[in-house]
Amino acid sequence: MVSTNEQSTSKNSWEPRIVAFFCNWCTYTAADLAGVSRLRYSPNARIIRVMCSGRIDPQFVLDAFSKGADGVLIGGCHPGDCHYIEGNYKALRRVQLLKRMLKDMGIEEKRFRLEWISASEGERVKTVINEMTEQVRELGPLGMPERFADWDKELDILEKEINRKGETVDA
Amino acid sequence: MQLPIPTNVHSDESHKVEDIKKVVRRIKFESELDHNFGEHIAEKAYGQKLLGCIQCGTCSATCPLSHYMDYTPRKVIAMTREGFKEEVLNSLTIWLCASCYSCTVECPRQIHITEIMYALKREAIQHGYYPKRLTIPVLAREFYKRVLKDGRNTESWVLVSLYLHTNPFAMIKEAILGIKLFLRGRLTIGKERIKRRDQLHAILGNTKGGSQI
Amino acid sequence: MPDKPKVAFYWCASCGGCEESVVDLAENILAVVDAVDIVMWPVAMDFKKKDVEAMPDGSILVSLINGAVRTSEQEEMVKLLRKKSKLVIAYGSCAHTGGVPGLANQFEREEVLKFVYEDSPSTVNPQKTRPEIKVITEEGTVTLPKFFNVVRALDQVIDVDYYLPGCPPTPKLLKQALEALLSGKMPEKGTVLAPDIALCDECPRKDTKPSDLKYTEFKRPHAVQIDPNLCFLAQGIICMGPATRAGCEGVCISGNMPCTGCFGPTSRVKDQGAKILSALASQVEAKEEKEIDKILATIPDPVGTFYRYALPVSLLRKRIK
Amino acid sequence: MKYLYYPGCSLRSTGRAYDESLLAVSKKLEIQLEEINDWNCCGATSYVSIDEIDAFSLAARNLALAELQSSDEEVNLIAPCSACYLALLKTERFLEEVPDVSAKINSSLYKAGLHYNGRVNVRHPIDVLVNDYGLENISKRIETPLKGLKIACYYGCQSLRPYATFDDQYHPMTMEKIVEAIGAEPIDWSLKTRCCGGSLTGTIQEAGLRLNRFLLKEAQKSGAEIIITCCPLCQHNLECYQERISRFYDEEINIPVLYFTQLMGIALGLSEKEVSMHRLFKKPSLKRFSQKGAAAHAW
Amino acid sequence: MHGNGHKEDIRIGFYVCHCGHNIAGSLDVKSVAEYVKTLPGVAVSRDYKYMCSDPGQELVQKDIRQNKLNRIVVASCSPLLHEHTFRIAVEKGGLNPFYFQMVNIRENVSWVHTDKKAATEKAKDLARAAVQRVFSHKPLEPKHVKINPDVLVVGGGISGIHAALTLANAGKKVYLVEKSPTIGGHMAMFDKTFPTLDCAACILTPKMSQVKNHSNITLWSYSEVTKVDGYVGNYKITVKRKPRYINEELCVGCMDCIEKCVYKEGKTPDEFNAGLSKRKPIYIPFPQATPQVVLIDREACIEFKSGHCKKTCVEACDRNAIDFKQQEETKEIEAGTIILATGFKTFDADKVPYYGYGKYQNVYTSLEVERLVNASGPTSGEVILRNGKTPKMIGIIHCVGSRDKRTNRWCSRTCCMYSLKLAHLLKEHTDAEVYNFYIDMRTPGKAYEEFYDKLLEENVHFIRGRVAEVTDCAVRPEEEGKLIIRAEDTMIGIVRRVPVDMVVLAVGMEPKEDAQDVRRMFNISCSTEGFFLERHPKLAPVDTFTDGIYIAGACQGPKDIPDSVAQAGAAAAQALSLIDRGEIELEPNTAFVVQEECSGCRTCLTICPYNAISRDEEKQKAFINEALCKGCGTCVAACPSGAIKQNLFEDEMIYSEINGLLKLTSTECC
Repeated sequence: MVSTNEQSTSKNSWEPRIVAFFCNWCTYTAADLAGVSRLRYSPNARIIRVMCSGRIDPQFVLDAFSKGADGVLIGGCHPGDCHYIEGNYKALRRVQLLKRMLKDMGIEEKRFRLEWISASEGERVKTVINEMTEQVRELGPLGMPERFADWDKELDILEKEINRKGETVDA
Repeated sequence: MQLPIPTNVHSDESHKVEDIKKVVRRIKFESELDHNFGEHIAEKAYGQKLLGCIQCGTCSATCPLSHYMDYTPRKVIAMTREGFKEEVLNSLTIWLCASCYSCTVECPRQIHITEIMYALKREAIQHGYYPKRLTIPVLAREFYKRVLKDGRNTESWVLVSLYLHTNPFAMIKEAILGIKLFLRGRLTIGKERIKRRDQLHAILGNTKGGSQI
Repeated sequence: MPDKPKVAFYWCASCGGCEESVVDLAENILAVVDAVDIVMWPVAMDFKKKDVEAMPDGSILVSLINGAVRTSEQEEMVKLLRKKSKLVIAYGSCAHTGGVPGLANQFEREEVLKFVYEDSPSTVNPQKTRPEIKVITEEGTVTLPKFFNVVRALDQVIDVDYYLPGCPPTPKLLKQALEALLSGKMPEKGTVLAPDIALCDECPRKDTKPSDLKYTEFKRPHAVQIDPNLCFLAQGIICMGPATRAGCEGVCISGNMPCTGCFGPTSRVKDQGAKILSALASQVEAKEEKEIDKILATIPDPVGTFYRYALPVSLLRKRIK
Repeated sequence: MKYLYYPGCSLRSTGRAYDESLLAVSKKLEIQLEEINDWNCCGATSYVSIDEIDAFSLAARNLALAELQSSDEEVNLIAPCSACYLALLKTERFLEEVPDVSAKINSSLYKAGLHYNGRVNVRHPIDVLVNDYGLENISKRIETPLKGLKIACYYGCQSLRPYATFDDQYHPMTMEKIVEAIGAEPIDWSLKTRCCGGSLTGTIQEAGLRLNRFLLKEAQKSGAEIIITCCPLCQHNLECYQERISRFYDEEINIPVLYFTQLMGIALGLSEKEVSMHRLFKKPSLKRFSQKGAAAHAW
Repeated sequence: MHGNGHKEDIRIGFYVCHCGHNIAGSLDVKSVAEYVKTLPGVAVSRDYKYMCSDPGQELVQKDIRQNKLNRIVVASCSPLLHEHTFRIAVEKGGLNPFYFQMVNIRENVSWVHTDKKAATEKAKDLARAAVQRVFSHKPLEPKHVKINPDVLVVGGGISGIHAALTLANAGKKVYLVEKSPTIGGHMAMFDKTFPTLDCAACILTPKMSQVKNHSNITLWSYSEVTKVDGYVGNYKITVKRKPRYINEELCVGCMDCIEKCVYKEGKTPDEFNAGLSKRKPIYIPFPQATPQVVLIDREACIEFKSGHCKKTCVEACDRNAIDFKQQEETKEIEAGTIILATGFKTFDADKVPYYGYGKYQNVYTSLEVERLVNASGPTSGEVILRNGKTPKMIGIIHCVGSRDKRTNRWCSRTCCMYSLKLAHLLKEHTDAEVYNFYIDMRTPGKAYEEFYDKLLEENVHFIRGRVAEVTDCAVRPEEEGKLIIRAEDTMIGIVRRVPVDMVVLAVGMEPKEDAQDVRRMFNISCSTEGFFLERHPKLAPVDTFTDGIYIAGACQGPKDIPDSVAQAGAAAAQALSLIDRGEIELEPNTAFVVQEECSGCRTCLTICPYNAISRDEEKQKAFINEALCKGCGTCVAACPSGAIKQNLFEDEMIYSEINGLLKLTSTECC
């Protein structure tokens, strides 16, 4: 369950890691447009393409956080514009409830964001990613994997104590 | 109708007439330009849009004072962008801007031209370019000093020092108007002052702008 | 009784209901008692830790452990039993997914202790006395186990072979498990010993759920007159059935109460709460953010509702500070 | 209705009539104006020409003082002078939108033991009268309808540009609506937001006078009997140089220039003295209305 | 680092593309390739100059055979661009094409980041995610659907007409639906066309009558599409046919009824004449209108307003074509492909009050002037102003509602040329002095610059400067009674005031009012300006993101007639190529229910937007009809027990992507 990062992240070299789920038809296309337009934005978001924002399972969001994401961004078509009629509304409903739940679990609101970005809004991709990177940077690392490891330290104390006792006896 | 010759315009105009008669070599070498000037001003005036000027001339055409300017506002933008720092900061244009904001709201590229003019004025003061006897900057300066001292502007005092510094003779002409205003209670002799001038002095002069005048 | 396989029962952070369920095997318990040699059962028999310690490693066929792990003593005991047992079965919701005690993962240890010893309405403790971990008296030193900050399911502390879900597991499932065990026909390691399909499959009200259900409001069971024959969700009452493993045979439903999710999710689901959230929210009848929020606001406690039994094994495990 | 009031320097000298008439009208309409204690100059246009942060800080001190003086969640601050209105409004904007400027202003304020939270809402009196008080309510209180009086409304620059919040930048109509509400007749003319030259009348007079001449001529041509304005500098320029313009250009220019509040006051039944008509160079001829006004007054 | 022992023997080939300097210039492709080589399951990892080139594709195929690769990952551009290319390459190499995953390190990385180190890191993360993802890829068969050969063309302007004729001539059945009572669009209103100055009607009307008479074209004018269902190859379209109150079959367009209408004079502004003249309640838009059928304007007709008209029109019609009881009709048609040619609207000059349109009567829009100079127009081609005079000085203001961030920021592309044309025509008609006020003169077309030359030689004035204001405030005696145009002559650097008798506003082109509704209905996108968005600005200019729907003409962006016609031809060709192929391959990204895992909770039934999920009442489980499923995956995300899976987007694949992105190797997950 506990995972370690391949590259240890020291505090000062820390960079926010944002997992972005973009729908194929609007936001992913907008990200392509941002590319074609050579807009420059911060390299902290990693995009996962899904066909529709309606495909995004709240489990994906939680999984990303638990695996070390500092922020999760969902991008879908504007209301009324969904390529699949209403997938984005389903995403919106889930997100609204998930936001509440994340708040209850102590995760800052700004770490999780839903944005409607249409295929033509390359500029918006840039703005949103830049904005979110900065907001998350301000919040600092969420570091769930590190927290898990930290929490589990209380478990091994006993074992260590027993082992230590054994050692002294042996000695 | 023949217009009266402006009495108190800084008389650069006469030079110009001569300039035209003289054979003057006009050329600009790249090395004479300040290539950072455009971006520098764009940043100052919160107007990255300055760089997006398409030279359409709407600003000049809408400006109530462009007829008096040595360079039209459009030219000032072009020259700023291209680094004609000397010419821009020496120009009359920036001081003639009356801050009416017409150009700003009419500009199809939404360039904050008025703010750019302000930025250029400040730049001119900072670099010592401003024409020391031109009435407009002197008025600004006297106003600045008055407020720095008292916290409020007493119009009579500002005007008196303006004329003293520029054209004392004009004061005589204006005196009649002054008396009329005075009789109607519209000019005061006493100075308006605020109480907490200490606060004022804490607030002002934290940046170096004012120290240049 | 050297031939009989050895069996141990142990309880950790639990309510005792699981122990009760073993007794609920009724007459079948005699057969069990006959067939096995119980070497540890704190609730019913007087065996000591040292008795277990004295046994060779792996000499116990199976340990059935219920309850979540919350203290260092529990940790110590389950680790001991793990060492001595061939198989460990996490018995009941608390051992399986953390259970109701796992809801304490919404709070820090200090918050829990403060509430229990100082703030709870039934507490009178003006001196704010707290139990000491170590008390030295004339008779000797008395110690209390360490109270962990995090509540854990059993497999977050030791390796677990099988899971018997439920709060508590039904006698039927226990009987099936024991029979399989004794006959040596156990499935692949890590299996949850209940059907891998959601509860709706065996729900007596299955046919009463409409195919075009949309939610305009969620109601709480105590606040409404519940129709005893209609799907709970169709009545706007949150039922965890669609996101909960079957096997209980719908006992709560038969008692006219909605499923609260004690059997945990199916094997395909990582996070039970997230899944029911997704299913319910998808069907909310609103498109405007404000309208959606208004409907969702009728779920007063999403974490407590969706993770009633599974917070410690959820993807986030615990509320962060 | 209660508002904080920032008169500004001009209203204490050349624009005294504006100050006095606005206060009189407000009193009549039961709008309470509470002057900010120890307010200072807004910085106007001159300050920004010299030092931007100083200019903003000057204006920000007034905003901070306003906040100190009111516990309302939203502090409505009336600034009648166009230059003050813009300077305060612009400061508010920059504080909100330009983080590095905002940081500098805040640190200046801090040095003076002040702090600004962003609670102030800078308002123009026209905005307050039309949008808060309401034209209907104004009409109801009219005692001397100025029927048939033809008025050119002149807005000048800075009350609307560049941050017009209460009216259209190109074709403002709020002052016209007030004129209608007091029974008079606004004339349509296209120069109501054209610049009067501001302080150019004092610095480069030829330019300043020409601009004013254009405005005055056009207003006269459109049939206006009176020009009303909402800015002390505009009023000063349009009124005080008429004689000089007539002389320079050898043409007849003669039209009273009032503050809109003075005209409102008359319609509301205030006396000429109460709205400071005596401070004008050229009093409008309102005799034809006075009978009715007097009667109403006596009543 | 090893793990996956439980999986089949996975051998991944990884390729990172330089894309010339496009990728290699901004990130270290070599280090990406080297890094990926160390990942579990990766058998081959290479970098190559252009992966999409033939040698690049052959490299993959050779590796598949020689190195026994069974998964391929290519890191290059956007999958929206080349996923298909590489899938074919993989298939040619002998692998199922869906054992492939693409990593977008161009649009998502090299083109948007400047920090080379960070870009390289990001590329590695994305590559790792894909490498881990392909472990769970499965072989799939693409879905095939048949293409209905019938085509729907929406919009009967020059683009729609041309597309419809091209298709009909190729033997396809075409439905042409036009909103207004006649086809012809804006072009029918124009007098001459630039740069050749041939008469618009002369070249357009023959095409209009061809449409009417073509046996393969069904023309429905005065009709609107109200609903679109189905998918590529099988669209079902609902068309509303508005009542004309005239039986279209019976009317021969003799116009006797118009003559006999109780209104002796028209009272309603004539749309076709841009409001410069009035028409009667019963009317035909213009003499060559197609279909040549009159119609009654319900809003203006006395019979409809009061019910007490003498109905002289009915008496006049000897074919009994007038039918006051005609009702709106709803028609359903089926078509495999759709071409949208819905056109544009001109900028509303009221939005720029400083030019005085509506305030000064002699300020005209260019469209009005088109009618004014047209021999069939309201003044029979004589340029007479609203004040009854002939102008002696005319100012044409360019870029009205174009190149202005406050209105429309784009260049409308046609205004410079049509302004030149109007300048020529106005000068020809009136011999007036004509002033063009322009910002930049844009004449980039065949024989366009030559036309500009001609105008210069005709001594038309060109003042480079955007007009600030049109006013009637005179400051000089000669300005009295004129409209004064104020602009800076930027070439000279001086502000000028030009008094004129007539102002022409060269209004720009903008999206039609209902463009947003139309695009929603057809499920396509709009660009920021509101014009329909093409699939690729260069390589797929008439395709949209919805298969089988094409766009032509000014609905895609401002365009002149030659460009519109060219695009209409291209759209027709795209449709034809699909029709003649007969079928189309669809992404097999459909969802399916694992029967033994489904509890029959019905959550998915309520969610599917396509009604693709039904309940098998016998088994009491959900079942997805693959033919109806469009692959959005909403049901997958909602299934509370994880019993629904989506091909190509299985939970496991996404989880492994998340792991990969967050620098976790597959062994570390779960």
